[in-house]
Amino acid sequence: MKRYAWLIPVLLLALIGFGPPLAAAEDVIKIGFNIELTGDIPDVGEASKNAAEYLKNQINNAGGFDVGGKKYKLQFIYEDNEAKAESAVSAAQKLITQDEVLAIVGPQASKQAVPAGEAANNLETPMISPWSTNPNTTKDRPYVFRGCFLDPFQGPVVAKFVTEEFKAKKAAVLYDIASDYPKGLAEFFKAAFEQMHGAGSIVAFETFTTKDKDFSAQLTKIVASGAEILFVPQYYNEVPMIIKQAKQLGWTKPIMGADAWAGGDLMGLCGDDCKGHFFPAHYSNVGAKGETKQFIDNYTELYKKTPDDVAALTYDAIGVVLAAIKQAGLTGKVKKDRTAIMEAMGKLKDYPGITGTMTFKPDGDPIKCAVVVKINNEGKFEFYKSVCP
Amino acid sequence: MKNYTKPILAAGLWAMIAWLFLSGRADGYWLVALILWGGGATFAFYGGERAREYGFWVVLGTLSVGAWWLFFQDRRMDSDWILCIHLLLGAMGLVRLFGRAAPAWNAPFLLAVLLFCLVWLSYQESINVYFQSVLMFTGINIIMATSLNLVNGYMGEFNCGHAGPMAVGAYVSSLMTVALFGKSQVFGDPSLSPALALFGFPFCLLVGMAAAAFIGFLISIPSFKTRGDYLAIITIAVSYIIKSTIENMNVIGGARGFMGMGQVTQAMDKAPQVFGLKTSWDLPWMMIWVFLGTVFSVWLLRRFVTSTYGKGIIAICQDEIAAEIMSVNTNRMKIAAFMLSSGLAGLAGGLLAHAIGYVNPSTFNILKSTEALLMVYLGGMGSLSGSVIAAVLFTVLVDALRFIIPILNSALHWAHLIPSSYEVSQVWKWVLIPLLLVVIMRWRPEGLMGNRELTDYFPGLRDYFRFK
Amino acid sequence: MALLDVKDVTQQFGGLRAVSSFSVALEERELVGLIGPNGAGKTTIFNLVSGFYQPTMGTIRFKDQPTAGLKPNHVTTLGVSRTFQNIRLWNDMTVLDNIRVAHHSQLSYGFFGCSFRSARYRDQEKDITANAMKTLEALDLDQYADEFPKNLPYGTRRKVEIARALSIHPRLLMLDEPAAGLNTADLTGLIDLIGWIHKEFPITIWMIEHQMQVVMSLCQRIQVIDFGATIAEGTPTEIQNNPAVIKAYLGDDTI
Amino acid sequence: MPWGGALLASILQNTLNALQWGSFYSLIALGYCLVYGVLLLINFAHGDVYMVGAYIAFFVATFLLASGGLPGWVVLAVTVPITMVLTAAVGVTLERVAYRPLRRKGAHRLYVVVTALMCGIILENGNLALLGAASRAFPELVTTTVFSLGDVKLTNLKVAVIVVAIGSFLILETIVSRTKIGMAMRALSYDRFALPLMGIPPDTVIVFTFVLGSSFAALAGLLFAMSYPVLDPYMGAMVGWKAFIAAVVGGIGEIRGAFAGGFLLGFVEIMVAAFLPSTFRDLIAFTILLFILWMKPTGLFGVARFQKI
Repeated sequence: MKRYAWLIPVLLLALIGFGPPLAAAEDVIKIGFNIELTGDIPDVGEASKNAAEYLKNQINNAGGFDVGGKKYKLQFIYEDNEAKAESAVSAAQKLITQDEVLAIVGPQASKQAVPAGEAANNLETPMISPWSTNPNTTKDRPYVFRGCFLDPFQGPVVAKFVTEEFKAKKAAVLYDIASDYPKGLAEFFKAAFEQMHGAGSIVAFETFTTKDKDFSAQLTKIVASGAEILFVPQYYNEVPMIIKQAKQLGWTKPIMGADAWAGGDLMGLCGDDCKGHFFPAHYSNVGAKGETKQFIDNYTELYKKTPDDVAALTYDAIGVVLAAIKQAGLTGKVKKDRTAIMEAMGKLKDYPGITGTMTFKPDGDPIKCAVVVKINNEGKFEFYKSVCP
Repeated sequence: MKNYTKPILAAGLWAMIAWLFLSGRADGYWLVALILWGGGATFAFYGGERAREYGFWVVLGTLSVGAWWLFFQDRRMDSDWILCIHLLLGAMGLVRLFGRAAPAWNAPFLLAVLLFCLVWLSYQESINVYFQSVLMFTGINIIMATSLNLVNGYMGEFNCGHAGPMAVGAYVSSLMTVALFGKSQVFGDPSLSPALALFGFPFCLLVGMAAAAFIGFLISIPSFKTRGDYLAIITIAVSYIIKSTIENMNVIGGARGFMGMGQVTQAMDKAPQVFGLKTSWDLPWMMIWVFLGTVFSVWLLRRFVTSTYGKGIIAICQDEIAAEIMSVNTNRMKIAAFMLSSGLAGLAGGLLAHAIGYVNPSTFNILKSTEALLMVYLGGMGSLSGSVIAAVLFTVLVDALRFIIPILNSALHWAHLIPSSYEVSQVWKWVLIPLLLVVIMRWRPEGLMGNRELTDYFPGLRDYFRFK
Repeated sequence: MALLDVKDVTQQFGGLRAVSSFSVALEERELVGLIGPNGAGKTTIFNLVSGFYQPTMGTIRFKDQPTAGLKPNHVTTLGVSRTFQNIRLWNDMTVLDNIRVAHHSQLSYGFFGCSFRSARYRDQEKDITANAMKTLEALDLDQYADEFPKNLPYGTRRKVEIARALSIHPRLLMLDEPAAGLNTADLTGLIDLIGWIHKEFPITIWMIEHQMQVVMSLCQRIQVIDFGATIAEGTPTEIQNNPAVIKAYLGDDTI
Repeated sequence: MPWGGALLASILQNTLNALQWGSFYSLIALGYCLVYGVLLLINFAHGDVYMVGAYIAFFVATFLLASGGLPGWVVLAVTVPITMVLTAAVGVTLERVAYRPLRRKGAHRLYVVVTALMCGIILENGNLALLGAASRAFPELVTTTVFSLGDVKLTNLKVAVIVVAIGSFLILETIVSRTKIGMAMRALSYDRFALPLMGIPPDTVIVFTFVLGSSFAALAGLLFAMSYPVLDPYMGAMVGWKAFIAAVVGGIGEIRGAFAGGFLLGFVEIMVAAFLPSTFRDLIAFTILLFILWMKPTGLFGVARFQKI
């Protein structure tokens, strides 16, 4: 009988080939999510999913999304990219060719967003990354957009802010060399700061590697360097350790963060140590008004935590996609619709998002303001200053 | 078992034919063909010795000829899948009938038909881009696992830094293709016409392989003195050093990664224009290269380990002192094994970089090496077919769980086995896969295949491919 | 000119002097025994000759060529072959493969030869296989060609190891305790086998052995060592009556 | 550039940093080394056992803080033994469920190693799947006090970590070299088959080894959580690999080797980051380790086992 054992896989293969084609429901808008549910930064994936679920339930409970007088139900498909570049590509390809989504939201981190953008652009599907600040994500890719400001914008914002606010002339930077986002931001900050104060004004430019926990050697160097300000463009889960260790090694001067500080539960991890420091953010969740406040309140009630930047940006990114769909209309032909959505998205003017109004530049980046927030004594991110390009 | 397999297989076959007919997927001609096929199969199942030997294959062979004829006549195809399955079965039948005349050509012939089927199906978009990428990752994982098996299985060392040479191969070949055929910030305009990309690509892969093989050479030098766990550390350290070096090279993107290979793979489509043949063919070239690379790797490794020369490393594994005293030049064999293994890892890396269109040093972290280790030991140390099977199983499983976990989640919710507030997420994938391996290890502590090959378990397969 | 000429060889392992100024000269086609109590340094001498250790002092010449600095596989190529005290076959390779791999240093095709299956590759593989089968047939082992050594009885494994050593046509065959672990019936077979090999092949045999029956009935000349140094040398009968040998084996009862 | 007194202060400060950082490597490396010494098994799950230890400590400590209103130091004193016992149970479970069946079936050593690797991944992702993605902050049980000696800063925690690491080493060294069960452990590593013939049940010895290794991993996890108070499921992976490297560089299977190797790795990493461009830290650190292994192929304290021919 073993002679015919090969027949079993052949038959299975045949069955796959003859399998029923996926029934395409008529009145559904499919949007794919290529997000980091596992891997290094699972919080980020979770926040994106929460925001998306919130928005989906809101619209679907109200009867659906209205395009050209017809109500469509939203269907969101969440794919995990394991925070890996190659998984992000195959997740994007699966969403586009297998699930036939109209547009993709995510990936969030640049390491995944850059390669996934390539795949989406090649397959002519609009993709919007809510949180990726690396210029390469959208560069030369008409189909790829982003929902936030860029590192080349954020770096100078920080440099300008520390100069004006703390009168700092010497700065130190501590960043993760093995990660795309901190490295890029550290370099943009360095360039901007040195332009203002001359070469050598960055007195310590120290690095570590992803998943490191001990920064004492670098911090010892920074403390001894005489810097007036420490810039830490790191993710929320590394910041508390850096700040604690800096304090233990005798650092008393201000610490400046980056937008990734707000990517997770920073205050829950950091406690009192983080209070009084500043960082640029996409929005501030204290003192918000109108739709922003409504979103924050509902989200907090639903998931028992305040929405971070990722959640707010994802919410906006989906909003942008939906606005573009509304403008472009739907023909039912996926390929044609995708191109129409892409074109509509590029033409979007002053979209009123909860993180500010957005207009896309031709390369798919939005013109957006940054907010510098201060962590106040209650551990809330308080609006401090708004910086617009 | 023996009594039930035949009826089940036959029933399955007929059910499929009936379903094809009822669902209107098979028109008149194909219905006749399918009934002949099913009849032949049933005949072969229940016929006597002679029928089993020939009848089945004669029917399939005729069918296959018919399929080919139709294909070239008027392309009357209801489904590309039917065509391809017939082609494959027909090819197997032909090999079975006439293959003994020139056994060396059986495997190449079957592989050529398989490649044709894959290309045809992708060209017709019967398999979509996602499925194609899964196929490519499967091929790349096969190269990765089989090449690691040479050192970890056949030579019995514990190399846990296989991602290191992969990274080198990936970067070197990507830098070359982009410099030669693509526009980039680093190199500016292409130095050769992008139309030549198709022909230049294998050359670039070879250079990447050579660079990775050089890393293998460096690792092999300490292996003269150092063995076992100490050597394991050396391999880990080398892969860390490689990763860290790339991260520090800002010119090629550092931690930000390097890209631009996408335009090169797209440029390959324009290749026929070089001969003045303007075609509109959009062949999945990357898939073809991955397929060829996979076949090349397994072929090369198989030839190596079946020759007396290559068996020297098996001797080193089983008794190094005896090998040394009984005439094996152990140092030279270690160099050969490490260079071959790393070189093929470099090939896998180069293909991966071009299949994704992007490389990043953290893709080649310790987790990548762990995946390679998983595949080798799941398949069995010293079994090439074991590594191939394990690589296919692993890759397919990783992507199949994308579909299975949501189903599992709704099933569990439906049965109220888990609270409604908890969702079974994709995280469980990385619990289930290692768990499966642990369970398989309990069941077969020597891996799926042990150190034997597929043909040892199924001698009938020797009709289709031989390894020697 | 002696085939193997070992002169004043000393081997030092840290503070331990395993072999001290040991000398021997083996002529062509001799059958010589090397005996001594446990730990006397016999196997160390074999390891020195086969190139596994480099002597601290002294010279070893084989076919009038110094072997200092040569790796073991090189020494094997010169024509020195050996067996081991505790059988060292490659257990997961068939008997035939075991013998084929022993031809490793004679291969002239390299990596590319084996990947492209060059003409030289095919010729050599054919020659090697033919030669291996011939050796197996000569030793009446051909029915085990496709077996794994781990599945064979102990006596047969010994024989396979001797076949492996013999297959590469050595000039000097060193047998390290070939009779260890054999039962009486196997022992007679072994004595016949070694005698037959010595008669049939143009070969010098040098043998370490504890079984006096084997040594006395086979060897033309016996050398006795203790603590790494030669204490007696001569024909079997001379050795049997040598008081120094008796002292080394049975202890000094005068103390 | 720091010169003179500043340089001295910087060296002293970094030495202290390195001692603290090396302590963690040492504590984890000791666990690798114990299991390796007895079973010749690289227990790759060890780094994750240590992560589990940190999480258990977190849950025990928060529970005690929430329920009793006890002062911090009492909570700490109660948490330490509970964590050690619970983590030891995890370690022993791994041994019983995953490794022992393989050993009984006579699997190749490397299959057990790969099984251990898989168990580590299961622990990491199982934690992520069950407890969710959010990182956790370890409660501050003892107020951190910063002592200043000139420019050199020292905290009570730092001192405690270093003292505990050295103490653990001394305890383990005594257990292995002076006690009866330690003798059995060493005997087992030499001959697994002779031990039962001497009337010692090998499984008891193995379980004891895992208890010992896992409970010290728990101690390391607890101290780590106190020093670097952000817990995430992957925290053990990287530290685990590096501690394994440290154990091997020290000479795997040798308690002294693991201890010295851990501190060595800590020193190399910190000093490279402190006095050379920190960008090249991994590069230089691993090159130094490679060089050490090149000079001494069996590690600092390892002895090549003589193979009789």
